[in-house]
Amino acid sequence: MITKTSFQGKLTKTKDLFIPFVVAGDPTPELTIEFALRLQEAGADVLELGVPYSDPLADGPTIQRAAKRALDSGMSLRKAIELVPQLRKRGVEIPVVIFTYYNPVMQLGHDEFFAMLSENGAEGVLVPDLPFEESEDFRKQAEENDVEFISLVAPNSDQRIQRIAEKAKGFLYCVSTLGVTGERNEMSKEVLTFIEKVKEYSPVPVAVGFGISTNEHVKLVRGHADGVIIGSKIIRLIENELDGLEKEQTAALDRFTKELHELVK
Amino acid sequence: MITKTSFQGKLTKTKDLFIPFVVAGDPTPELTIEFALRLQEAGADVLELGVPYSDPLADGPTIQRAAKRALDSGMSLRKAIELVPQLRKRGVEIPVVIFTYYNPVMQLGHDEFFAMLSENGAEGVLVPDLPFEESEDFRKQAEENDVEFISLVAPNSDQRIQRIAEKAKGFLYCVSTLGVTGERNEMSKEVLTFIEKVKEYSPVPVAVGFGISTNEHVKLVRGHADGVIIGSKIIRLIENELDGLEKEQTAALDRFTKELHELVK
Amino acid sequence: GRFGDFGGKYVPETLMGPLQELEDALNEAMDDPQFIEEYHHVLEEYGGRPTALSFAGQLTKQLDGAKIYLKREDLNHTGAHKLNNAIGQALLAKRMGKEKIIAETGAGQHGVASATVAAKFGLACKVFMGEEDIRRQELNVFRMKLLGAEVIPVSSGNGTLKDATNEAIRYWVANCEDHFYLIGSVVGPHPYPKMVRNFQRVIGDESKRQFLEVEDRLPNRIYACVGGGSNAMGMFYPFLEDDAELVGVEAAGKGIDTPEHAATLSKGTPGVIHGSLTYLMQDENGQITEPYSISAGLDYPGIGPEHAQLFQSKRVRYEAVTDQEALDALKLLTETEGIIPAIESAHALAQAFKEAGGMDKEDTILINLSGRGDKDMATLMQRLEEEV
Amino acid sequence: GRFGDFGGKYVPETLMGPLQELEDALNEAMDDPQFIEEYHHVLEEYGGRPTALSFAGQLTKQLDGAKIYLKREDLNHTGAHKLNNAIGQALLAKRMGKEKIIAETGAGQHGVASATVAAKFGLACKVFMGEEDIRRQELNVFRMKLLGAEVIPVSSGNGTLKDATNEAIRYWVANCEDHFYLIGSVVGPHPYPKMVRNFQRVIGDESKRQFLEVEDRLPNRIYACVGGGSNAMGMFYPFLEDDAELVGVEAAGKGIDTPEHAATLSKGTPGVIHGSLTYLMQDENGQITEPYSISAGLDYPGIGPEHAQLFQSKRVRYEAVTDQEALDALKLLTETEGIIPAIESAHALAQAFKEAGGMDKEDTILINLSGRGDKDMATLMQRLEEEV
Repeated sequence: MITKTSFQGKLTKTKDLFIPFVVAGDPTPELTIEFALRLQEAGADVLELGVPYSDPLADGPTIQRAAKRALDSGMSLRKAIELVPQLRKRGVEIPVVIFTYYNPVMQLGHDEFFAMLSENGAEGVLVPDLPFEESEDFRKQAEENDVEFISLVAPNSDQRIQRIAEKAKGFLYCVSTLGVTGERNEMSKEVLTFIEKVKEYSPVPVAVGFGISTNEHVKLVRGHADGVIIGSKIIRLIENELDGLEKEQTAALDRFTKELHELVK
Repeated sequence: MITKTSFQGKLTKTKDLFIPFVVAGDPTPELTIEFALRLQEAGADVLELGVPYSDPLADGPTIQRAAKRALDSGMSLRKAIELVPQLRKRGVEIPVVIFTYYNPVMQLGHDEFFAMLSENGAEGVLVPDLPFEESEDFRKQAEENDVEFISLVAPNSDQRIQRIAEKAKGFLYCVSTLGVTGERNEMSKEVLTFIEKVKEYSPVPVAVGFGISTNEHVKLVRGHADGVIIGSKIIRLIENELDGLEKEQTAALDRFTKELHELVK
Repeated sequence: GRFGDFGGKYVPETLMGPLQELEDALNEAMDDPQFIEEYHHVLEEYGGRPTALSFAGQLTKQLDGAKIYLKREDLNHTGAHKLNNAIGQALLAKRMGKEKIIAETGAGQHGVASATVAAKFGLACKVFMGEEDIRRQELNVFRMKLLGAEVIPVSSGNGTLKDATNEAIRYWVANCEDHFYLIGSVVGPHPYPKMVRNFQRVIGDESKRQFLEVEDRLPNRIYACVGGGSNAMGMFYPFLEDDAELVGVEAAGKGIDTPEHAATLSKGTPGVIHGSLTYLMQDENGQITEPYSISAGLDYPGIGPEHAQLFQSKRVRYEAVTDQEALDALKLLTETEGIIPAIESAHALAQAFKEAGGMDKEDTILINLSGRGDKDMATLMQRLEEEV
Repeated sequence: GRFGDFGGKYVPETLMGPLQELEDALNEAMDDPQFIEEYHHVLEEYGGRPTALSFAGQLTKQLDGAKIYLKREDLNHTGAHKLNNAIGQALLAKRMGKEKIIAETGAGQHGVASATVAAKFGLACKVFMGEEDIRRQELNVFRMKLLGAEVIPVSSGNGTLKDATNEAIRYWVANCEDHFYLIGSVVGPHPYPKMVRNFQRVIGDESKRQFLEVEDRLPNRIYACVGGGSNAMGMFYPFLEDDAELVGVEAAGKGIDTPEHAATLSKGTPGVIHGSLTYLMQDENGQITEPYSISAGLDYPGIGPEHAQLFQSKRVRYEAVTDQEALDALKLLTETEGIIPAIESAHALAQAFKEAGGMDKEDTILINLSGRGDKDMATLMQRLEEEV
């Protein structure tokens, strides 16, 4: 079904995608760049760059903590977008998706927002609280600006799945389970049926996120979906090194990389 | 108007009556006898022997305190009546009026109560919360037992004054002022008009009580009424000697006597 | 001024005049349709009447017996039936030209009701309250002050309701010319018990009408708690001539076989308290004793003289319920119906709950929910914190 | 799902299904006369409606201007208008077959209302409450537990209402299949603002009928306080097509020129909060900021989207009143009318009192007294103890 490349041609793969999520500025903007490099090294195909928000409705405690650390470091939507050229400069080549709640975008203004994305070279955008029905104008503007607007479908999206999937751009974010982001012990079997259904309609790769936190999960999902999105687990790996990062950065980053490889091997 | 002697013939005087009030058992039964003797010595014509009560509605703080001391010393209605023969034995010859709230009398029973009065030789009874309208049977029984039932009239008794006064026995207790018992600085001039009115109807001496606390009050009232009733002030004189009574009883009693003479001279 | 052997005016002579004045004014007022209309108007427009009659469906199901209805006096302004009476007496005070009212209070509910009507009708208000109660009921003291009332601490006796009442009466004796004494229950000298009952019978009158509307018959049994007894008299009075079985519930405190209870009819004897001949708790010398109940509103050593008569004539059955039984009933009502009752009212509930299961499913029970439990939260937290 | 530019469903995809399910069920229910009848039956038989419309005679006299009437939502069971909505949603939850409800609460009033209806209708109830609020509102926490609800402490953010709401939404996302989220105000994603307004419009509908009965005309001005804005929407909605001037009163806290206020319309800007596009308090980066008001019920950084529309269209005038002005108004009402209002409601009073004197004596004012002040006693004691 997958017919075309995306992200301004930068994503050519349509299988076995690894899409990690980090929060810009967690714990500092500089370290976000380091993590991005390690993630790319570990095979990341797209980077979700999260913008920290005061009221992250869709996120569990792990990402809430990361957002708090990032806000404390002074991060904002504007600064997160401006981090993209710095990522490029340091060698991050994979497409970057700006992940942000809607309110900061609204305050910036749609025009300014898309102008900034273009100017700074971000290839995609994901707004977790801007569902299909509320996003028509926004999607149009994204398309006009050649920015991929990432849509989400959930197990209870029901008859809306087709509608959402058919219009998907970049990749389709398949929420594996009801609930907020966060690690989970079990992946339900039903999620596989759900993925199959989504794939029927999606013109773009179907990536699965929410709760993917072990190598077993990764392997299970890979067998059915076109990609995995990993957020909370990666943030937890970062969190584990927070002390280390202050003392011996390289060693800490190496430990992070090792754990990361274990996760996505 | 005053036509007959009363209190089983023991009160022959009908003018210049001095009627003190003490609480039986304040601070001890033994001392009550001592005080009674001193009062008689100072010219008392009738002794009001108060029975301490838990809820003395008509009394101010001074008599409330006395009642508490007396209750603490184990006093009761029965014991108060039984104190009368002891008073006699020690030389108290003036008529004794048992002053008691109604509830203890009710618990003892009217028959038993009057039998005890007769047996112990108390000549009168005053029940401050048994007004004229509630006391018909009780008054009848008092009369049958040759016990003087002391009635009260107040400045606001209005048209009831005549009715009450006409049936008065022993002496008529004229409440000088609205309020509970207790010392007061001023005696109102209106009280004198009120006394005159009461005297018109009363077949027995009219004595004035409530608030009489200085020699000036005493002299003022004497000029118009047939007698004065002094309660709180006397209890206060006792109260002043409470410490002294424990250490040097005779000296304390002498001080009490001296003050008493000043009061009623 | 009598209910059979009970009632009367056992007061100092100085109060006989004011009581007569009150009685005359009361009789005149109760015969004046305009007064009655104003009284009902204020109850409705200000107090929130009629109060609801609620069917307790979940509770009925759980107890699996008679159908249980609740008369919702907790929905009155200020949270209890006390306001009905306070409104009536305040209107009467105004009619009599008295610009100052005095009131006694124990836990503070009647004090708050009195301070409320005083504010509403522009009257000065002094509330007598025992020092011990002031300490225990800090919030209600503040509430009264906020309403503009002066709270007079009473240190005599044990500093509780009985003493506050004594002191209020004493103050009234001295100031009866321009003060109206607003008694909070069906106690005190005539005409208070009758007056307060008449200002509370709106509870029973309304209940009767509402019950007939819903059930097209009268309840088989009616329960009300009894301290002084005003909510019970108000509820029972309009049903006295009917077939309904009436049950008054006293506070058994820690048990009527212990010294710590307030079960005046169950364990007391006739005597005189606060100007009225009735049942009371006293020792062998006729000294009034201090009652005990977890409920500050039932913690009174006397009882309205009309209850004494209804007890003697057996028209009303009186039962006693312990602290623990009342608390259990409070919890049950809260969990099944979402209504936190006053601990006073929970006594009536407890007795009804004991009996409901043994009754036929076609039978009906009416319980007077005399007040809401908000005022009891501190007590409940202390007693129930570990259980919830 | 829009009120002009405002409203909408700005929620994670996972909630779109549940919101549609809710909307379908709601539409069906509101078209079902039996549902409407049951809702009104419970409001009356259980909640105590209709609430009184009280003429504030003493107050009118003192302010010497327009005639002041109070809509007495304080007389509702549990003490505020919150119950109207909780009853409506609980009935809907039952109709949808959801046996578990969740609710957010700040000061605890909506939590208590939710726990109350949960008990009444036999539903399980989880109340999300910020840790800081739990500490400040110990009594309401206990009350909810007594009613059988589980209180879930929320430590994210500052541990206040905003965070409790976030957490309730998050919990709902994960448990939407068998849980009904009972939102306490006219906020949140569509259809909540409309649903809650419809469950609260009984305030305005009743007021209109009652006012016409008494005055044979409509009020010139109507005041209501606005936090999330449910009591105001409920009051205003039936009057939107009429001539009455409508005034919504926000909390100016320590002053709208200080950073400590909760005047969302006066000082906020459009944005998205809790799933709805509306006015809110935020910084230049679009991060939501923490509001402040002495009143825990007005202490919310957003406002119902319908208010945003009414603000934009100027159909409603919005004013802001400081803590101190609200406290002064609270005292004045208490002293003149014997009604201690909630501090929330005192904001509406304060604005009305400012304006009443300047109005014609033939003019009339209607103020929505959204709740009673009992819950605020601790705050009032702290602030007013020295003054009373």
